[in-house]
Amino acid sequence: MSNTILEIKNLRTEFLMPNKRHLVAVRDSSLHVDAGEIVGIVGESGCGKSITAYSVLRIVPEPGRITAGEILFRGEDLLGKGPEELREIRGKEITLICQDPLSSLNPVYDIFWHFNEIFTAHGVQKSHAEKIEQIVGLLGTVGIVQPERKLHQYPHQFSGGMRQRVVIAMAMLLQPKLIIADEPTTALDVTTQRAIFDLLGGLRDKLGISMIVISHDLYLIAEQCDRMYVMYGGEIMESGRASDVFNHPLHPYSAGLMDSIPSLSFHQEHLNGIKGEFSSVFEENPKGCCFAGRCDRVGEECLLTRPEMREIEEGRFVRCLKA
Amino acid sequence: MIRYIVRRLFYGLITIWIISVVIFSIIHMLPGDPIQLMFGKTPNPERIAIVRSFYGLDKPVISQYGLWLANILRGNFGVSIVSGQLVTELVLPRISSTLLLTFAGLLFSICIAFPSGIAAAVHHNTWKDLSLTSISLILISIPEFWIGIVYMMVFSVWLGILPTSGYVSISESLVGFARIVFLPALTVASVQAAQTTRMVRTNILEIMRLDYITLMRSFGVKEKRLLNVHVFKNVLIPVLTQIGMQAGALMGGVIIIERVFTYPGLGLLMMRALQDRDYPVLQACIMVFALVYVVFNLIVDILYCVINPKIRY
Amino acid sequence: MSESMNQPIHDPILSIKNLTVVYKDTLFSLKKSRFSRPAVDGVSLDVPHRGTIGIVGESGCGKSTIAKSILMMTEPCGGEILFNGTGLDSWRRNRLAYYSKVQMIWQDPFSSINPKMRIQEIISRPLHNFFHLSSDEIAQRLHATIRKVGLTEDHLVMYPHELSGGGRQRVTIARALISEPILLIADEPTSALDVSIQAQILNLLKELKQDMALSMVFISHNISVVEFLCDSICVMYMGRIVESAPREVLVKDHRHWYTTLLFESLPNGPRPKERKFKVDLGELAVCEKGCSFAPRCIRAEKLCFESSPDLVEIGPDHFCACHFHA
Amino acid sequence: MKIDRKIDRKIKKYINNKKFLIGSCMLLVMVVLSLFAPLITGYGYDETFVGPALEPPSKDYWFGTDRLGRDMFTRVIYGTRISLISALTITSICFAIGVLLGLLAGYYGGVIDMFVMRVVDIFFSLPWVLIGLLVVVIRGPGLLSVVISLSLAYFPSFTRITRSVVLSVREQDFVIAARLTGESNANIIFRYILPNCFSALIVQASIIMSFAILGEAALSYLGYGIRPPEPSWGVLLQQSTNYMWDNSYLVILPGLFIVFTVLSFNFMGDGLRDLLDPRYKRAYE
Repeated sequence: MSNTILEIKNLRTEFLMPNKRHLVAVRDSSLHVDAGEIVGIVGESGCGKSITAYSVLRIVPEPGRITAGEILFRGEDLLGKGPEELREIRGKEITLICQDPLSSLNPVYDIFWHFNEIFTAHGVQKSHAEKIEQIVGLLGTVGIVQPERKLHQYPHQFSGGMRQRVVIAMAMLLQPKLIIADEPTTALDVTTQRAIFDLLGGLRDKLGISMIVISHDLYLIAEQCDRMYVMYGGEIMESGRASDVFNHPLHPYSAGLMDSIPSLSFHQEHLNGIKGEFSSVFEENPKGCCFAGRCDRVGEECLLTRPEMREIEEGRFVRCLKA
Repeated sequence: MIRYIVRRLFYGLITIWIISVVIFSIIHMLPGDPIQLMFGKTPNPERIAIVRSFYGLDKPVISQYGLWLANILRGNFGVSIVSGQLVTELVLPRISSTLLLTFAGLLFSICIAFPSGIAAAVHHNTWKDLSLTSISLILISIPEFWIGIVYMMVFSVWLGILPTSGYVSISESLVGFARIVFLPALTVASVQAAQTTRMVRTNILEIMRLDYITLMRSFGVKEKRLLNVHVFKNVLIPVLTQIGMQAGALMGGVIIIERVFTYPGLGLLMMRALQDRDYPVLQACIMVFALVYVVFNLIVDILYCVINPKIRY
Repeated sequence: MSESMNQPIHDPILSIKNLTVVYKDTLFSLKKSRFSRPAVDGVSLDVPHRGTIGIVGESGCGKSTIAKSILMMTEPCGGEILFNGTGLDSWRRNRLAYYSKVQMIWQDPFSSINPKMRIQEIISRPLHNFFHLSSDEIAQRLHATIRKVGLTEDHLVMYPHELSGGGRQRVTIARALISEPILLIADEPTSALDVSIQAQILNLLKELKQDMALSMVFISHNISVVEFLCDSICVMYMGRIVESAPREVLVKDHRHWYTTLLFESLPNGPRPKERKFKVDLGELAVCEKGCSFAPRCIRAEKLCFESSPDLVEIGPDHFCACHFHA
Repeated sequence: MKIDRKIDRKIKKYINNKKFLIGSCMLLVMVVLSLFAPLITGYGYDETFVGPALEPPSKDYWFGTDRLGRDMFTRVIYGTRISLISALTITSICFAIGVLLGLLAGYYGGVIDMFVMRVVDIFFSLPWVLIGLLVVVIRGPGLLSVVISLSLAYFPSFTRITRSVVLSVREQDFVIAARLTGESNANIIFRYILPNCFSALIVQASIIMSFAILGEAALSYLGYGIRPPEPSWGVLLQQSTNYMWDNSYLVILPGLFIVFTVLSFNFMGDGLRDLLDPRYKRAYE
């Protein structure tokens, strides 16, 4: 496809622990993002969704390492790039929005400084007045009232929602092609979450920026995204158009996830969730499906063969032997 | 910010006040009457009584304390029992020499500690880090007085390039003073630098892991700039606090080092006063040390305010 | 003491009347006091015997303060709380008896149990403190309780760090239930858990509520969770109840604009929905005199900024504090 | 079985930490030396003229002999006893006082906290040499003076650490939960709060051990601490300084011995910090 912005092929990210054990955080995962598309990754904690995002920007925290796969950004492999080339892509072409807005701004510098750092990092030559004008405009767009007065305030003077807006404005500054939002609203209230997503959706419509949105909230991803990926235990379990996955989940994990959330449209007496808990031990080469222990459709073959990603219909993939 | 500094100032004053009470009561609890000591073995009761009232020692304790405190506040620390000189005259020149030594040591240590702490953090888990941390670990395990002696042996005895003792005041000859102060300051700096290096290193590593650094890295800020600008100012906050807290230990080190090098500072004066039971001098020295500590911490607090916007606003 | 313990169960089991809580600045606090706004401002609610009341609201709306007041961890400035017909002031003299009847579950299963104690000790401590039981009886009740919450004997000798979040939350539930309380306060018990674990815990709470004849106050920011578990729901905003109604009524026919906003804000899957609200918070302004929601309300008129609406009954058991609830 | 394996894993964790392993081995050497001092050397520590005076190190006199012909090695390893015992005493006293005050200040807060912290600040602000000096002024030099003055100088660090841990632990839900399960204040302090302070305190204790050794040596060196003929390290160095021009070994070898001992505690402290301090653990989670 010519309009594919980002394509991840068979990514594998491992953590080399001090006791020589390897924890595989992301295994054999492929995903792609088209121009102007919002792609969602949904999964529970420890499923590797954030590490996937960090892998794209190659900022996986120590001692993590990308050990296999390709990350193609507009056809170029990011894994083959040197640190300087990579640095120029970060912040200019691909940007990140972190999970916790309270800790994502440097407490000892003011708001203007944060924006200015991005200008400096990418060698943008502009006069001070021009910079201020652009930043004020941007802050206005993300819904900050009286931005020119806020410019020289410090992060601790802002509420969580406001800080997240500042981060979004920073992510927008150099008009990137792709924004990765890692649980952008988890730490925020419901109404603030709605406001932030209205903002993000609006930006996509206006500027055509592609986005990867990561969340544990299936409803949110289904509502906000065009396509979605469901991750479990470091693997992508299912992918397809958001409405398809939501309305007709193929993988027992996606189905169970769906049943775990109480619905408001009718009152339930019991939630048909998923039994058991995810054990965070990542084996290097697991035998069988990593969901087998919690699956109610599990068969003997599930414990013996590791399922591969299969295309069920066009653009609809599932990693399950039984689907 | 002003609230904060006023509060710290208030705490500092309380500290000084309580120290004054402690010193006063200790000196009054002491066995051995200093006045009697003055007169040796043949006491003359009448003269003792005269001297006693001259020093105000015949009044009730509270009013003695009031008198004493009022005198101190006026800068009058009394007269040395041994030499009969004004205590202020004895103490004042010593203050400057001790302060010069302390700040020379501190400056040395900061100049060594920050680069090496940063280097250790940057090359985290490599041989550079390992050797820097090992050196600093060894240095903090060395007694200050012993490292002073070793320096003296190396530089003065074996190499013979620096004097072992003696004193040249800074106004007489800058070079002469520098030659005198170099070894003591180096000794102060060695231990201090080792501690600060470790502090800088751990704090950098800690802050490097925080979200806001990751975020700025994801925006393409250069690693060097992340370290020198983004991390650095945040590192200063805890490091300054800890340097401030160690001021007491630092001055303790200075006192010993003055003894090792027979450097004519407050510490040496204080020890001599202790030997001679020259209490007015002793009191004055201790008060000056307490004052220096409080002022030192006040400076740290002000710097802290300048760096940390959370307090400034 | 034995009198109050052996009293027949009073209905409503818990009754909060006009509760007001204001947090005072501590004497030497550095911060200047910005808000003198009460954390809880004249809240009244009743928890019927075996009933479950849900309290919904965003952070800082005072819902946790209500939990703290019920558990005597803050001193209310005004109003009173009656448990089983007796005011908390008299219960204060007999805390142990009170806590054996009223227990709590916390939000964060990682910080709400002592990491240095074995699970069996964590769960059985209340028995040691509340009752004089023989060690056999304690062991018996311990085993009965852990079975109820879905833990096994193997868990008993473990330390908390060997358990996952869901397992820990089961431990806190066991600790709360071992003294067989009649009222359980749950302060966001599932918001720190993964969705699949949340479902398990919610099912568990629902079963336990039935089996043990529990009354419950369930506090959450998540309406769908509250809807699943509770019989009636109170919506709080800035320290006040703005709407309260039985579950079905609140879901189908909410009248307060803040409740509407909460429902509108919920992500609802891929079904596109016509939205009444465009949420834009701007800065959260505080309205001094009038309705505290007025600065964010699309229906706000002059009246809303001038006088604060009272909570009035607009249907059977349906209360709403809005000038324009119709 | 299961528990055995758990303990096994715990021991292995400690052995795997190189700093802790090195530190404890070094300390073990020192402890063995001081315990079996009479077996290791044939000389008494105060036996004069076992050899010629001021003899450089040799096969018979490993560290040489001093002015009175006493074997320096014997004196140094007997000095280890004094040093370790006094350091241990000082650390225990500091631990007891410091932790108790820290618990009180942190748990009860308010006026108690204000008062305790002022006192602690004052002891913290006085240089430890000064405290030593004041104690010597009152009760003359000696081992007890060293113990008193260094205890006064170092207990504040325990108080500060305990207090700060208590303040953070106190706000955690499990302490509030404990109150709801009917625990008394004493139970909350000793069963809930104290066990959670321990890891920080153990690290601090090993650091204070090293400080106490250094402090004892320094005070004895200044003549405020242990007096000759007791072979404290400070005393040895004090006596040796006069000979540093011609007999540098008298200064260097005992000094290295001190460094070795202190280093063992610092290594252990660092290792323990890596093992116990939650801030370090987080790096791998």
